Amino acid sequence: MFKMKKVLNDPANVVTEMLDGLALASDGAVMRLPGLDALVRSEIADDKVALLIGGGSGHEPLFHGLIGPNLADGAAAGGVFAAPAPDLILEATKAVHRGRGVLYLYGNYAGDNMNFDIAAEMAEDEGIEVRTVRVWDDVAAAPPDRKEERRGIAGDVYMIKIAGAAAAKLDSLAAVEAVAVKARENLRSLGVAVRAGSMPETGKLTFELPDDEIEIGMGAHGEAGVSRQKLPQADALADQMMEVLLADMPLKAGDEIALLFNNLGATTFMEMLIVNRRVRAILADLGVKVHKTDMGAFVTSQEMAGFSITLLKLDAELKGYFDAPASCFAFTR
Amino acid sequence: MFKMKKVLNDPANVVTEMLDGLALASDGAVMRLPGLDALVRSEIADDKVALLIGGGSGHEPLFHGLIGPNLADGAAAGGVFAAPAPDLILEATKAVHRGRGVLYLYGNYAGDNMNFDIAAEMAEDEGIEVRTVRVWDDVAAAPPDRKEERRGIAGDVYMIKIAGAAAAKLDSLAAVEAVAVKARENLRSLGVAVRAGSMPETGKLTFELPDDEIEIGMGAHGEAGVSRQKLPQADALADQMMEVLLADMPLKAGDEIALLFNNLGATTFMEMLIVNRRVRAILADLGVKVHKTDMGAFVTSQEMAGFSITLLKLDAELKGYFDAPASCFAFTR
Amino acid sequence: MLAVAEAVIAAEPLLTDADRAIGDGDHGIGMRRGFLGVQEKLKAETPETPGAVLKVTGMALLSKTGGAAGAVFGSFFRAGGLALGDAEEIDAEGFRAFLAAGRDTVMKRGGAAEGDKTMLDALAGALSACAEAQDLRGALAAAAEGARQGAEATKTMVARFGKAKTLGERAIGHPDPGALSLAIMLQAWHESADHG
Amino acid sequence: MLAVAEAVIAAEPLLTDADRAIGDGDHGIGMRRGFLGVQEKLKAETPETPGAVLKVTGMALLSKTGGAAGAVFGSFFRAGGLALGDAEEIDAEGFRAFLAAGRDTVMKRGGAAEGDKTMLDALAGALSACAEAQDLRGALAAAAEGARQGAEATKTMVARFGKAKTLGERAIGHPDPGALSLAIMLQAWHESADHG
Ligand SMILES: Nc1ncnc2c1ncn2[C@@H]1O[C@H](COP(=O)(O)OP(=O)(O)O)[C@@H](O)[C@H]1O
Ligand SMILES: Nc1ncnc2c1ncn2[C@@H]1O[C@H](COP(=O)(O)OP(=O)(O)O)[C@@H](O)[C@H]1O
Ligand SMILES: [Mg+2]
Ligand SMILES: [Mg+2]
Ligand SMILES: [Mg+2]
Ligand SMILES: [Mg+2]
Repeated sequence: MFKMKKVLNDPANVVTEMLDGLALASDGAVMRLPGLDALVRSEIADDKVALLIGGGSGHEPLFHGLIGPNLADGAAAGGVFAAPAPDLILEATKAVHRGRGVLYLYGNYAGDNMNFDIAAEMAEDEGIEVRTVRVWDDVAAAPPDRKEERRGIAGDVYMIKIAGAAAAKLDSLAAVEAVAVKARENLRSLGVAVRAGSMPETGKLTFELPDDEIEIGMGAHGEAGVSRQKLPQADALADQMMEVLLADMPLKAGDEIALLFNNLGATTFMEMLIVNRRVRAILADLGVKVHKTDMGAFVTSQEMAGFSITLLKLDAELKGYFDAPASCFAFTR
Repeated sequence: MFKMKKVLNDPANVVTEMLDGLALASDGAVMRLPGLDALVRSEIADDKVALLIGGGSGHEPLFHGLIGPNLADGAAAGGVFAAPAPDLILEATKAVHRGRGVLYLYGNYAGDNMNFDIAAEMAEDEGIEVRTVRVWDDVAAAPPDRKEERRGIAGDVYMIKIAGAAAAKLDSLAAVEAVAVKARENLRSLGVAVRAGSMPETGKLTFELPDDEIEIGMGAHGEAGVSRQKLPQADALADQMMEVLLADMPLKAGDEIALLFNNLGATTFMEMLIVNRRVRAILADLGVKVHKTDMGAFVTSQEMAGFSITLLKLDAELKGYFDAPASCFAFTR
Repeated sequence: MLAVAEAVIAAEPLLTDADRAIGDGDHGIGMRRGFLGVQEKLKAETPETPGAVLKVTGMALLSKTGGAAGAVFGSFFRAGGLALGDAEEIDAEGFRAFLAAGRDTVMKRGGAAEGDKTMLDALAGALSACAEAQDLRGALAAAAEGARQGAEATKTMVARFGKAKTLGERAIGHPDPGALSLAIMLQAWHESADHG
Repeated sequence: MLAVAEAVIAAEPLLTDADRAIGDGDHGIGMRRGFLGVQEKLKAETPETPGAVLKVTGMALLSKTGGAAGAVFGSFFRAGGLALGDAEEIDAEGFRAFLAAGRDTVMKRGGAAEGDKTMLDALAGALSACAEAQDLRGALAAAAEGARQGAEATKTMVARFGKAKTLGERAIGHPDPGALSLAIMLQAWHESADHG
């Protein structure tokens, strides 16, 4: 039986050890809640609206690598690919709360929804106001009229960037929530899977994909996408992906976007750059302006090969939050 | 015969298309020299000492992704894993030269050395002063008394960061060269190979490594390292790697370093973070202070799995250049 | 309950493989983590009444499992245990009340219903199979068999919740991992009641 | 020279595999790119003298091949061609002068010497084998055979330059890819001179 070769200690401790390594890599900016699989900023301003994110581990640098100024205040880390438990989320909630309420921002998966909802009820019982924004940017997961059934994928990064900047600036939880909801309405992603990643605990691959096929729209955990097909050329793939994205969120001349290429793990920059060349030709034809391009491994699925394209339509308000300086393990702006 | 699945167009055009995609992703900061496989900054200050880097392609985001303010002024890109040709380097030299001379900074490989040397002679013939600093940070490649036989690996990133900041600040080529040489003296790296990457043109793996073995010190192109062994636990591997590094550059209490974990391609953040946990314990025991930790895919070898640890010992002068703000495709500081 | 924990922990590879086929391959790992927590808690706390045992089980699952399964099975046992109040024993009636209360809570929490290819299908099979049972042993035997059939029936279903949702027709032929888990739990409970 | 280009281009997989064994697996790709450039340049420019043909070949290799091979073979042909001046024909003497001048330049450029497991070993084999030849045909035949043996002999050597350097003992048993390339070039030149 195939077992992925990986540099680990006891597979049962991967999450805890990884969080220790992450806190150390922050050189003081972030700390682990003692004994718990949660990270929080070492200094959180008084009176600020708090932003708490979280989800299953194994997608590093998401979520726990996105904590910092103008980003998240804390993150609750579940087991690999498993939503964090409610009591952990509750402890993280208490640790980041500064009297102005806490926004929960996370990917829209059954497990995360249920666990964060239970935690929110527990937090309300303790007098902490909580609001929730679920990220659902993956256009492959459901048709436009059932957006709330879509998964959260790479768009998490832009959502955290914008909600984090809003939470640092605005004084009310409702106002921060409104900004996040607006960002979500202007956000679309579509991914493509090339090779499977593996579960660190078992070394087993998370899905099967023939040696000469890819799957457009496959989720980060191997959830089925919109089309499995023979490996196409990069330009043809770019055309296909952009067609699906633009059908879901039409763009017109003069629109301005941020463009994110997210590497699921083992895809090369070379491949994504070659795809970017075509994507930019398509956008240029439409007269769409690209305000900023981000490319890298932000939301991974272990050593899975594949990538996604995310489009975020910007207006003046969103652009302000998008451009706000920020620094965390995953990136600096 | 195994062929790596990759999203490309015509494999013969990978470098050119990749550079186009990179220039586009810079949103105006960087441009391609018309018809040539070289990128340069769109705006280079008059009278500045120029920094030109380069080497084989396929290691993205190195080199061509490290062009920007306080970084390189331009980069000449060879074919995949092949040094750029002299006439290309010469054209890039002319494009970045602003009257104060050009520093060539690149990894110490036979091919790069010969091609850049030929270009330097051609440039001198045209009246452009050139100095050369070759990066040789890989302690696995030769013993300490034959440092000039060592390869340049992830340390390229720190060298470019420091030389780039020095070239933006100092007025003489010799002074910039001296800073780069000083940085090189304080720089050591050691890598470990876990799985092979592939040549984009052929899809063939660059080396063979049994399913349960790793190789400490293997080069980014599969060059042999210091020890091939069964997959150890993360902590044992960290101990072994740090022992080799610290034997080569002893550190004592009070020393301050920058610490770089470079992903060769398909290694997960989870693995590197778990290794970091142990590395920090070792450094803490020694009383060594970590000024900054960087972790990510900076010098890759396509989808090769493996990573390296780089230590850069800082003094006040180097720290100033190290901390200078910078932005490029690969990172922002 | 300790026997149930043993059985679920032992079934880890089977559950993980089922989740690999139509989910993300972590179901066995999560259930194992959760029931190791249950074992620890029950050994430390030794609750007195059946309701209390089930409640402690639910709390441990909720806090240790994570994922959809943690919320689902945690809520299930916790709410089901609460429904038993502080009765000293469970009879057939009590057992049915436990299953029904658990089902209602899971449905409320996750929004799924029978036929959506979740553990609720095994639960529905269990509930209807034990409707006529007179005593606990009979109810357990019937429920275990009903859950098995309910889990089997999920093979023919298209998932509407959880990570298998977008698989659509492709999920057909594969059983739901959570439904398998429930069937294993009830089977282990039934066997330990028969033998102990 | 066009025949040489054909032969090297056709040998791409063989050269790449040799480089995969002890280098980075790109030698065939680079040589192919370089000699495609040579073909193009020679068709466009049609230089008149043998020296000019070799010089153009060197320039094309230098600018198109990249890698160590581009600098090495580019310098080799360019310097070797220069050594022929504007002679109308090459004789055995001229051929030896070409090889010797190329060798000197490569040694100066890269710092390697005979025995370091590079193309210089094939070159040394070629030079000593054709030392006594009286005419170009004889010199080419002897040099081709000498280069083949020289390349063969690199199997027993430990590399001191290029990417195979750190392989140490492990490189033993594998021929040097650049040495193979030179042998293929001289063999093709010899055959085309015999048949054309
Ligand atoms: N909304 C829901 N209602 C009831 N059961 C659910 C729901 N969502 C998921 N489940 C159950 O949880 C199981 C998946 O558990 P697990 O793999 O541990 O979590 P995850 O889906 O987060 O990886 C499914 O097989 C299904 O039985
Ligand atoms: N210093 C040198 N002197 C002579 N030949 C050399 C030298 N370094 C490398 N070579 C030749 O170049 C060949 C490798 O070429 P190639 O694979 O194209 O370049 P790279 O090593 O840059 O990948 C070697 O097999 C060797 O024959
Ligand atoms: Mg999961
Ligand atoms: Mg090479
Ligand atoms: Mg699962
Ligand atoms: Mg090579």
